[in-house]
Amino acid sequence: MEKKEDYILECEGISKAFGGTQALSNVQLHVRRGEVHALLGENGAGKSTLMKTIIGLYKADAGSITFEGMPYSVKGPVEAIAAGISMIHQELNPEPYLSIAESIFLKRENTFGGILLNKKEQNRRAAEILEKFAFPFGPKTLMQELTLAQVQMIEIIKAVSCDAQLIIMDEPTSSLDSEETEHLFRTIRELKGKGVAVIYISHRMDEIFEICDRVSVFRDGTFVNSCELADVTKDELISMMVGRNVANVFPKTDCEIGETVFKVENLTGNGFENINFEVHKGEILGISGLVGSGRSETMRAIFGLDKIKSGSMYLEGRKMVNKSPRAAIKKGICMVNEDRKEYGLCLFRSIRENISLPNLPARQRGILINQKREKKECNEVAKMLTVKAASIEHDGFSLSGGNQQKVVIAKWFMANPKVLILDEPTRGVDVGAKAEIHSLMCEFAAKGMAVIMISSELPEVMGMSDRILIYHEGKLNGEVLRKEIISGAMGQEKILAKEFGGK
Amino acid sequence: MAVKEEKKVLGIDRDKFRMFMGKYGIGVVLFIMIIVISIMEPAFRSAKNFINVATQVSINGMISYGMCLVITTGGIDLSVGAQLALVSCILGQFITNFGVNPFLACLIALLASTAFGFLNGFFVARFNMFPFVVTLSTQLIIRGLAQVISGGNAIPLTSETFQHIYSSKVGPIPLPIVILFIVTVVVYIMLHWTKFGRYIFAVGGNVHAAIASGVSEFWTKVGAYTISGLLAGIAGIIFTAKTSSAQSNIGIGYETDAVAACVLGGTSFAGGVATIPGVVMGIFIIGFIYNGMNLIGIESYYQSMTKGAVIIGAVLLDMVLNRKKG
Amino acid sequence: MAVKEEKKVLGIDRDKFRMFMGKYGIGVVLFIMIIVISIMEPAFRSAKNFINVATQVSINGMISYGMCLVITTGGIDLSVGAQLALVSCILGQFITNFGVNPFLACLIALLASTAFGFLNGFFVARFNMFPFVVTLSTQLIIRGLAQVISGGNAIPLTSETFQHIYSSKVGPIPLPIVILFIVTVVVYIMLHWTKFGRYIFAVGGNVHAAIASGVSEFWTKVGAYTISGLLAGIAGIIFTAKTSSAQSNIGIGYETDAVAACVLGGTSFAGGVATIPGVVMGIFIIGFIYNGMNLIGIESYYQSMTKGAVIIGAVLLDMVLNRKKG
Amino acid sequence: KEEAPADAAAPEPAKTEAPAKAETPAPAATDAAAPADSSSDVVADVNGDGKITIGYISKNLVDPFHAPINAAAQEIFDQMKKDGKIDDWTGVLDGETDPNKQIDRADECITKNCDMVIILPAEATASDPAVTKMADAGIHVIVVNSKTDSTDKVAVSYCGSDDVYAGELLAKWVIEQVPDGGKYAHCQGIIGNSAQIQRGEGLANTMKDHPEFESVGDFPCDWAADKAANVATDMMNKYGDDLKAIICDNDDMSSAAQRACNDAGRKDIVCVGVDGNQKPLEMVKAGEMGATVLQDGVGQVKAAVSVIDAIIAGQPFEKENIVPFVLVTKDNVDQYLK
Ligand SMILES: Nc1ncnc2c1ncn2[C@@H]1O[C@H](COP(=O)(O)OP(=O)(O)OP(=O)(O)O)[C@@H](O)[C@H]1O
Ligand SMILES: Nc1ncnc2c1ncn2[C@@H]1O[C@H](COP(=O)(O)OP(=O)(O)OP(=O)(O)O)[C@@H](O)[C@H]1O
Ligand SMILES: [Mg+2]
Ligand SMILES: [Mg+2]
Repeated sequence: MEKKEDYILECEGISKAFGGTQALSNVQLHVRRGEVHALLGENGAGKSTLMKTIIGLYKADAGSITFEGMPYSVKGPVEAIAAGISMIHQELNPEPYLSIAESIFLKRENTFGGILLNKKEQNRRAAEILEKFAFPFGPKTLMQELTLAQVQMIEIIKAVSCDAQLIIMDEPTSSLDSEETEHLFRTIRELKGKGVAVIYISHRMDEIFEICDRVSVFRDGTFVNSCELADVTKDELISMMVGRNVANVFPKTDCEIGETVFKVENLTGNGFENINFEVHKGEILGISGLVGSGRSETMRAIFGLDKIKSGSMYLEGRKMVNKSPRAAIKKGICMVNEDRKEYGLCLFRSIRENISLPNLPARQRGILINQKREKKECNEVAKMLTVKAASIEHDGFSLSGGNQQKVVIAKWFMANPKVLILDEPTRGVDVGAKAEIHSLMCEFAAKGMAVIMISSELPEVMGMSDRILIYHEGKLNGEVLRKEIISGAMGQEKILAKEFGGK
Repeated sequence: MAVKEEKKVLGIDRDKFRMFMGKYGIGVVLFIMIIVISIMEPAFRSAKNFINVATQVSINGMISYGMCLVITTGGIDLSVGAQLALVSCILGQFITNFGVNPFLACLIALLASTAFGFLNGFFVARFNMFPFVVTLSTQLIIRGLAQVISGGNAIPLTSETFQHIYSSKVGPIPLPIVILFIVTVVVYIMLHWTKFGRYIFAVGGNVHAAIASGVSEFWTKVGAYTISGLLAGIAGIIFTAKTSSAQSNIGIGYETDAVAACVLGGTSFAGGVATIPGVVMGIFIIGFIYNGMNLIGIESYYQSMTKGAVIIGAVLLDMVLNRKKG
Repeated sequence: MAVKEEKKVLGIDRDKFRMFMGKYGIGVVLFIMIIVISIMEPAFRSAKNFINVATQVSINGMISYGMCLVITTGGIDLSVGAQLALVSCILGQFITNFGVNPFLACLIALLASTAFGFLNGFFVARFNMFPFVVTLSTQLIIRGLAQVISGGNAIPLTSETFQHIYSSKVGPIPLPIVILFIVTVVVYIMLHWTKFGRYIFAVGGNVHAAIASGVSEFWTKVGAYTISGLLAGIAGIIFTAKTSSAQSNIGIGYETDAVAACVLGGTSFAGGVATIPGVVMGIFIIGFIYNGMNLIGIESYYQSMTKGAVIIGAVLLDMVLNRKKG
Repeated sequence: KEEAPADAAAPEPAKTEAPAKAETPAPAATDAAAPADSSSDVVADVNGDGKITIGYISKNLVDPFHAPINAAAQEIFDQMKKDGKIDDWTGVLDGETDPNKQIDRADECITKNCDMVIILPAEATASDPAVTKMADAGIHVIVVNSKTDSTDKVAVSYCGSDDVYAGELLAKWVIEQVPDGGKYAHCQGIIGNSAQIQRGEGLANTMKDHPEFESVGDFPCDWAADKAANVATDMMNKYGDDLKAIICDNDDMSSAAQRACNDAGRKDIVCVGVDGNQKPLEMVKAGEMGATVLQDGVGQVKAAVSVIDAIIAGQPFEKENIVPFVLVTKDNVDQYLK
């Protein structure tokens, strides 16, 4: 074993329980100075919990932490930051009404004599940092004006600007596109050069291998192993995480592609223009593009969440208008939103109620809900999608992110739609679950549904789609067929080039 | 997976316990209260007194159910007290001054209060205004209307038929209790056993998620406020039958007792969480506070303090018992 | 990136426009109001009347600033009306009955109201209870305390020194206006130019984000409620000096006018959004509603309706003017 | 403080003949305008703007007791304006039962250059600044319904009654009806309110000389009828037949309490309160309630108007017009029922 002095952070025997859920039991984590340390584990393995314990948001039930060779205990983030640890949180948390500068320097304000705010100086400093990151907005812009990805960037900027010795990044790239991710990686390398340690949590294996030096793996709240990344293969890591082998993350099955189910013509709205495409029975249509290219906007508009300016939609040959999601669902178009927290779940209601919410009309006896049937069917669906919860009567709140995502998918699975739109269906979902969700998508397609999947992860789009549409700045910029990918005619680079506007 | 199975067993047990406490934690408070008052005051224990309290709480009960629905959608209805006044004045005007049949008059009054409930919901849902602001304003408007209708006067209601709404009995049970019971059952079924109830929970829990699941925010909210208006109307009828006088200055501050009952019953101001059995207990706790204080004979200057302390104490105790946000 | 750059320019423009409307949209409402009342009633236009209104609004003004801070943290303080009564009764007891120096008595009274403000904050922040519930309960407790202190009696305050708090003038300006002005400036600086103000916005905007950034939710909330208590205390002193009488039944329902002023001033019930200049305008709109209605001589029974309609109308208009949730 | 009951004793003999006189309260007041205590040097147009403007600050607009008073004032002053007797009046200003608001309304009366103002104070002490403020501005203030602390000093006239005396009347009625004594409950108005304090004082003063009566408690009912009804049922439960009377600070409460008693088959319980609202009067008429204590509010405001008339005409007027409380029973109820 290495000498103790090598470590900047040592966590020993940490345990933490929430009510009856043992989120962490006797885990350890050792991080060296100047390294990027990956933390891997399934959804709900306890990664975020350990990180929140380190920065003092949770208090561990047992265990000790040593930071820079000194016993370390903090009451909250302020003390953690003062000690030299900052964190990018998994669940994006913008302060909607603060400006970018105010947000970055929250709790570290520039002041005159410690009392009055020096807004000018603060804005100047913020502008400087933003420029360094080539951020497209000024320091006075309100956070609520930013897109998810931009908020994520601000979170990164904020954590990096703290001059911390250790930066915790909990799934920082879950809503970034490849360009922005590259930007982040450049920053991480810079930090590394300065001797800053980074704990990097992600479910994207490729990233882990690209940027990280060492890895620790958690499973079900316990510590599994810790090793140099150079010494392991992807499959070994996955089996450590999941405790079994995941044969194939992209278990795409080919099924018969039938007649056109859904078609849009010249669809124009906020963020997209002149979109034309059709999707067939049994087809998985992948949609790729940079963040902010208007993919989500298109789908939101189709689903009735946003307004359409012009253009028309046809479902099974009949023209239709969706004024609201309600109308869309009635006609058989369903959508899993990218923003799980905002559009996915009622966190304080039970899993059962969440799953059955859009499916109640069909499960009534007279005017009453047939609760027996509801319970039975929800249980079946939850089991099928391997939602990890003690019972479906638990609140959505108590689930890990990946499991929440499964619940959201479960409700549409139950609805059995004609067209299922999935916007970033595997964001923040672990490999095992990812594979499960992917095979579910194939099952949907096999049942004759038309599946539309938006994803910012190129391997996912390429691995799962029968056909890929590529967006660039609100317009369609090309179409790629599965056979072109399989034959190798269309590689990752070519698709990327199209995303950037090339031909 | 073995671990999961284990947790599941344990989980269900804990689950059951939590559900029990969640539903009945406040029941413990209620129980303690009954015991304490019983010891301090023997007259409290009689069946007669319980019937008495049940009759007394019928007015606040109606209002509380409506309030519970509205709070569960994430709102609040401050106009209920004024609704009592409006209903009362309409009844007085129609029955006494125009000689309209009492039942018809009740129908008209209920229509009016329901319409104002609808209006509340409409403003809240259509314009996305804050419920506190909307219902604060409609409170003033509704009470103003009551004043205009009554000219500020008290109109005596001498119709025997009408007075019987409060004083007649079904067997040994006074009619207001019967009405309260029926409304309780209906609201219980509505909230816990129908689509509409689920939608209320969903809209209150996470309005965007509800919309994205095909729930109509507009109709759910409008529905909740309209029902609140209707129930306030029924409460107004009982109130008017009880005092047999129609005037515009009644019901001032009645929304607070209703809110208190809801909160004691575990209704979350954040929306999305409520149970009708809980609210029933909340209603009775409020009823017992008044009844108990009167019977024990707490000095009048201390009554207000006692009430405040009991409410905050009960909420705290309930929180401790089932560790939730109160 | 070209598109984004463009947006930036546009964005900042839109930003500035929105900030202008956000701050001054309600100003348009105020302006229209002044014009309309001026036309209808010449007496309204006099400088004397404006000084008059400014003096009148000083009480509601103090309360509104405290309310604004509390609402901005995402809460509400329903206890302010009762705080007036408590302060009044303490003053009466100490000055008239114990013969204590008026300034000392004021200090004691302020201490008491501040302590109760602290208590509100403590319960809200420490136990994570709903502000509506906590302050509803403390409202009852505080008023009860006022009743106990005063024994339910009205205590006349004959001390000239004390009465001067309301009646003396600095040059041509009555002292309450001077106090209101000072408090306005202090609160403005506190909310918009200090760290504490920033934390209030942060906690109200997104409490989790604030905590993750290291802002103390506890001290921010406790601070806001404590200041609300202190300001309610000052309002109570002015009130008592104005009426030169100490009694426990004053200030009932005063929280609603304060809430109305805040909301008119663009304070969001969702928390995290408020401006003090906006609240100043809200305070004056409420003042002009009362003053204007009485000067114009709106038929008495329509006054309540008018007030309700003006509030909801102004909020709607403001929303239309700057398209936000009201 | 000590004079209050003594003062109250004074109108008492006058009161005994009140039922006879009370049919025409307004003329009674004008009658009184002749004698000694008058001051004829009062000028009507105080501020010398050549106009006579009258102010009217109500106690509130919502209380059924005050509604007819306000309505009467509205009618009279509209008529006077039409007749050219006065140039303008403020309309009914809403005092909201709040001394603070009444002081604000006083400011507005000053702003509007009122020459004479009628005010119905919400509180004895707290509303006093409204009276003194206007008096300081030279306005002739006529205080109606109940006195403020410096009414005697600065108001040109007072037209009203004495709440302490009303409390005594309540007690006396009960003592008369229940000669053997027994237990009684007292339903209070909003605690701290002058009317509540003074009526309670009169009640306590009288009852303290009657040891055969035992109070089972004062219950804060905020003037609300249904709360009084709840107290009635609670007390019947607790004390059963021992409960003999429920005395209320107003008769909205007493009529509701009596209803609750009657419904419970306890017609024998004597419920009585102050005001003379329509509902209680009808109950008295129907024999459902024994009595109520009528306060002739409209008479009070009419007396105030006659003071204004006198000032305008430059005639002498009475500095104090006591419009007595009247105990209304089945015998005289017809005079007051609308
Ligand atoms: N505040 C909480 N209350 C109750 N249970 C919690 C809470 N936070 C986390 N948990 C539980 O603790 C366990 C670990 O959760 P955690 O968020 O640390 O997982 P994770 O490894 O970060 O997963 P993901 O990859 O999905 O983010 C989960 O079972 C989760 O349900
Ligand atoms: N609320 C908003 N206000 C202003 N502009 C917005 C808003 N939401 C999105 N946009 C803009 O609309 C465009 C399309 O964004 P959209 O979210 O559809 O992109 P996307 O391709 O779905 O990317 P993502 O991977 O983030 O989902 C972007 O230029 C974005 O900046
Ligand atoms: Mg996590
Ligand atoms: Mg998107």
